[in-house]
Amino acid sequence: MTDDATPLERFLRGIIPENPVYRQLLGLCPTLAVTNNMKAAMTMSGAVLFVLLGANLVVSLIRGLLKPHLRILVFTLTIATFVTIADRFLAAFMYPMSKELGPYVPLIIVNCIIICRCEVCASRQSPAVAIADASGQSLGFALALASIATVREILGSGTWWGIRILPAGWDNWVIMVLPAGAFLTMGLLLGIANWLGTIRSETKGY
Amino acid sequence: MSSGSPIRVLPTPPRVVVPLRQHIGAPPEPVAGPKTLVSFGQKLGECRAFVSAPVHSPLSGTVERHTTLTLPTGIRTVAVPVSASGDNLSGRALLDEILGGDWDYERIKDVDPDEIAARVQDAGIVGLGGATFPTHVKLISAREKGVELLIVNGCECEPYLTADHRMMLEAARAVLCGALLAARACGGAGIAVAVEDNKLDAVRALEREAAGTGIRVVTVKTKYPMGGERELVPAVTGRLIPSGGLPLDVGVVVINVGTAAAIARAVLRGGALTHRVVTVTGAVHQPGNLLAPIGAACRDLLDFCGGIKPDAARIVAGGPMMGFALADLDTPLTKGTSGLVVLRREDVEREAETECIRCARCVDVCPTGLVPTKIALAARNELWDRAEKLHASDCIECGCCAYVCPARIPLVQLIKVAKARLAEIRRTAAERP
Amino acid sequence: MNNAPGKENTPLAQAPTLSVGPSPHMVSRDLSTRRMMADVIIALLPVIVVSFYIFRWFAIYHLLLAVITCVSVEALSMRLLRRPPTIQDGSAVVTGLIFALSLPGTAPWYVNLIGAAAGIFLGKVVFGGLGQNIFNPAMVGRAFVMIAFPAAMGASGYVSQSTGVDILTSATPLTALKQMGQGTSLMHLLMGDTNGSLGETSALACLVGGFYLCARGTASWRIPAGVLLAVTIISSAAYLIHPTPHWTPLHHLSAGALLLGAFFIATDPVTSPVTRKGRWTFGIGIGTLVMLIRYLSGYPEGVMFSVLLMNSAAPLVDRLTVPLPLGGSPGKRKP
Amino acid sequence: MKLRYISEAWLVLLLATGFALALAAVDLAWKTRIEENKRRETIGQIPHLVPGAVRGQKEFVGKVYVYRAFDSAGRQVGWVLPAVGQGFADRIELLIDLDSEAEYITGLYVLEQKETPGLGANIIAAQWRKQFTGKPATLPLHVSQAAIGENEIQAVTGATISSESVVSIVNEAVAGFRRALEGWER
Amino acid sequence: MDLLVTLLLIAVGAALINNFVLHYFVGLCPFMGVSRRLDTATGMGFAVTFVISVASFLSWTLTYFVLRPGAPLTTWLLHREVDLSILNYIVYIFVIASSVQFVEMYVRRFFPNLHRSFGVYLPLITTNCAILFACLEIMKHVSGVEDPARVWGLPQALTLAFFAGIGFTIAIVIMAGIREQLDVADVPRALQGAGIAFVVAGILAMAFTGFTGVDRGLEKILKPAPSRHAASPSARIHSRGGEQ
Repeated sequence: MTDDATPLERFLRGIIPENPVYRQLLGLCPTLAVTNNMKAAMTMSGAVLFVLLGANLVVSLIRGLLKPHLRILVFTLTIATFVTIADRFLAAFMYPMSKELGPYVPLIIVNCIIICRCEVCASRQSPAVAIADASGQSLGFALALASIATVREILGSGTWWGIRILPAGWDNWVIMVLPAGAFLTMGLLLGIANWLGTIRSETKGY
Repeated sequence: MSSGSPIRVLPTPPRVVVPLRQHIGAPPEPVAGPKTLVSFGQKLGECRAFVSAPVHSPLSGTVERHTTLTLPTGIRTVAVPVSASGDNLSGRALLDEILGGDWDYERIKDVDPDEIAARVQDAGIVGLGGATFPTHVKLISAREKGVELLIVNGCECEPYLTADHRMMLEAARAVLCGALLAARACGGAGIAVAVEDNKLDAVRALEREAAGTGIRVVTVKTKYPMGGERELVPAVTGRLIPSGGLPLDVGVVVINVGTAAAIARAVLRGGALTHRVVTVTGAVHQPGNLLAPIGAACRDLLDFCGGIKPDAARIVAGGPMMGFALADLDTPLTKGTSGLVVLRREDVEREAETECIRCARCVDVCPTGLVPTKIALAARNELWDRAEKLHASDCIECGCCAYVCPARIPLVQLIKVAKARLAEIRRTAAERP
Repeated sequence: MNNAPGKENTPLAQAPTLSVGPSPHMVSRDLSTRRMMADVIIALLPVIVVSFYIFRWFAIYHLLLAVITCVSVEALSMRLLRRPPTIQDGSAVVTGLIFALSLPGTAPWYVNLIGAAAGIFLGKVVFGGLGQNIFNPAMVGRAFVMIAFPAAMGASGYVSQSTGVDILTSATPLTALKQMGQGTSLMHLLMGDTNGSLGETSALACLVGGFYLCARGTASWRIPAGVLLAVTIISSAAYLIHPTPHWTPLHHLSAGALLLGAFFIATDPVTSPVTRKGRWTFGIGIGTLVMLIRYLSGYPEGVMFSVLLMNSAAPLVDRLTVPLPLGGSPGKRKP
Repeated sequence: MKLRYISEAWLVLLLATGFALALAAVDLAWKTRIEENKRRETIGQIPHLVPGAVRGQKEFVGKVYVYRAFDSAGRQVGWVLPAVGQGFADRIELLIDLDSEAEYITGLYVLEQKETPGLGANIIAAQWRKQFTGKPATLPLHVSQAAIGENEIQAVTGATISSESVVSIVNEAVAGFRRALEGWER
Repeated sequence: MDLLVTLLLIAVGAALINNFVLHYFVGLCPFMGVSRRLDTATGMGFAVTFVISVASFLSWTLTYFVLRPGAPLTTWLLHREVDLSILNYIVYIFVIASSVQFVEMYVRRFFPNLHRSFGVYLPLITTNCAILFACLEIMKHVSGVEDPARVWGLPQALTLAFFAGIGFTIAIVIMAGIREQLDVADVPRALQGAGIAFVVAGILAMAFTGFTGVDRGLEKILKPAPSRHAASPSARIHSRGGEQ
């Protein structure tokens, strides 16, 4: 967690080593709620990318002027504004998707990833670093969502990104598109991630 | 197995090793140095503290160099070896001296109550049921607090043991005499002798002797651990002993039949506690109940009973549920040893421990109403506050839970660990102002 | 133990096979985990026999497939986790049997396979194996496939006894009641000549096995007693308010998976509370939830959900019903 | 003191102003589009649902909220009745189309549902919804296995409850609307 | 009576059927983070219930009177119908932040014991999405609903919020009980902590599926059966005349 990391390092760090979902367990509501198909998951990732970029950039730009006790207030204001813009954009241009995502787009306001990045990184770093950080974290978030959505969409609907990939005889696992399937998939993928992590650290260690 | 065999006297062994610390409380100091001659009933250890008891020589002989040894209970103590020499009572004479002969109820009226406790202390009497708590302390605090009832505990503390049973059959009068004396020392409490309903012959014997004394003989259900105070007092009186409390808290004092007989002997004949009745049973050739000197090697007792059978695998001092396994056959008999149980290989062989499947058999059998499996799990994971919430400290360590456990989990050991740890935590908390 | 110096220290060798161990030095021999599992299997025999009789090859095929799947998934997972094998305790077999008996005969093979695997893996292995699981593995498996394959889990047919080969398509008694208001005669419910999951149709078989289990002490009688008590009270109250002659409280007691659940599923010791009061609470809770689901929810039957819900509450129930030690109020401890 | 507050708050105020402007701009730019999206979903469905209709118009009949469907000549060709009710899993929102006399159901559209995918969710299938077309609005409909009667609807396979939910929502809404219509016109 | 039934249905729906945590995945952070011990979980549950009720009251008031298209207060002030709903999210998040502040102050002042038991969780709640989600659910039923008969009043909003809080409490308390038991279980290492908690939540979600349709069943029992289609054919023809 050194603060003198280059933008590139920041970017890369967000993808795997500090993956917001698997490593930091942040932003769980959308991770579970919108991952029953890839399209929704990727739209959500896009929205998060937009909000995180915007918030990180604004916070980073004004970081020198920020009084500590007003910090959270400013963060919240900024995030809420960007979320509103994202929400309206979806409603205007991707109406069915906006309906599908429903309240989970406004819930980005309280998504811990964004507050956390503003607090940990953007309020201390230059805009370039902040943007790299935001992109890295968003990409990590997107990858996490994609992994869960892939499992859930394939098993639950027999498709991936709407394209049928399992044979027609496949009986969809309805549970996978329901909340229970989301929790179970998340739990097991988290287990696999931890397991891979330990294997990696073991091989590194010796 | 041994309830039908009358009490036999162990012939005076050539040598005894008398541990000084055989009871709960402060250890006595040795008073007979090496090479001194001691006579039967002479003090080997004297105590300064109140909660303590002196130790006496069970035979006449020469004191050898003191040693230290660790008793099966884990207590480490100085022991005084005595080699027998000179005249020692044996056989019938010894039995008569200790249990037999005439016990005159009339003489009790003349005894000063304060005198009783003093004699009891001087005779080194401790709870012979196995708890080994100095009896005089019990009597004195009972008198201070005032008790209504003295219960003579005629329930064997463990399965297989028959020493108390034989005692009640063969020395009923001595037992009742001791009970009357103890009740007098407590300030005139009523007396009930509690006997399990599988010992009706003992009930008859006691009732015969009790005629005209006002002593009640109460039969209770035969169910381990009825010999424990916490079970016995409610069974006899219907009063529950509060958690962490003593029978005294409900106006009751409990003494063992052996203790009662020892009191009678100490007060009426001036004899010290030097012998006790021990059940030797299990895989020995002639199981029986022996009157044996305290300090005699277990080997002597086993040899007297015809030696152990070839399939013997473990010898337990005490009973099979709570007793301690002997690592050494020369371990001396102590005041608290009520039996030697020789277990066969198939008795002690254990299957491997498996996971708890929460079948709750331990909960069903726990006489104290605890949840042993959860305490054990808490102890295993060192979650002491959880063990505390589960009332681990109330466990009486009867072993019922481990006996029934289908997963063969050493529940008692784990709970003992929790108890010890909780006591420690409480102590440190008390020390910190 | 004896570390006294000198000649007191007799070597152990003199006493040929002296072994030292902690107390108690004896254990009750008539019980072990394996024996308990064997008891469950014995108790299930009447149910299994009836299911063979009524569902013929469907029953044989499902029972075999589920047991094989459960055992192999457990064996495989334990190897993957590098833990000692646990097949020999027999619990996977019991899970497989109960899971299969809770399936409708017409369920496709993959439903059985996935459910059995999910039950053992999600219901048991991830918690660390036997004794550690919170939820009844068989019910986890069944709930998984019930939600995943709702269409396949509707019991849609069974083999008629009279003809032996034809598949009779008919609704289960509870579905018929819920959707069409039709009753089923008590005799059918008792003997099991109705449609339903493999093991649930015959109330009589469940009772016989259940009584054996309770008499052996392998299952705590308090749990089924609590379930049946709650169901009786609630269904009687409802019956008094709104009498339905074709569906009496007795029907409620003997239809569906209630008896199978009360005696074989709810009594799974691992996932039920250990305290006496807790077991009553657990049983009554299951009975109440079953009636709630039967009367109100979209599902015709609710034993599986009720068992899972009460499983989840079992740790709480246990915690809230810690018995006071004999004669004790916890606050009154002597210093 | 007050001055200090202002000096500390100027940034917040500035930001707030900036954000407010941005939001105002967003609102101005996309509002009509969003409204159009929403409209298209309900009222915009009318031409597809009611044969011959080209536009719809919001209307209150008594207290019942309904759309009137008009054809290109401006004549009313039907009613579109929004209805909502409890399904198996969650709320089901429907649009029920009636002929202009509110005598027959001319169509059914599922606006929103969260029924079990692959089972109850099949209520959105056109195949199933088509059954409602031509059913009388004067009689309560029933779900049956075979759908023989004039007022019977065959259940979606394996999803009797969802089917029943739809039917009961339809029944209740239609009955309510017809009552309201009667009172309204007198 | 009808209102009471509606409220009952909302309550059952929010607490059991569409449990916030197990069905909507909101409030997951505290559900995962503060469910290790039973007493803290209970404290968190009650704190959330409290705040969610206060925040919903405020947000309903603001939405109903100020923000929604055609809101009475705004119309009265500006003399025309204005749609301020673009400000919804910003308003809600500030409402939540200030209700947390307000609740904290109030509880500290008047119920010091209560404050000791769950005061520490209050600041954490600001970012609890369950609260915002409740506001958004209420918004869905207030703002932009075309049929005035279906616009939620305060009772509906408060019932939803309070019982959503109760549902959250139920879920987190059950979870805490389970996790206390899992403390002594031999969970595979990779799954320890959050992994197993998710699996448990998944099975809980499966179990809660059993409540599906309970609201419908209740409705059937409590609401009188839909009255039969009253209008007779003659009345219909009659009514048709005036229509064209």
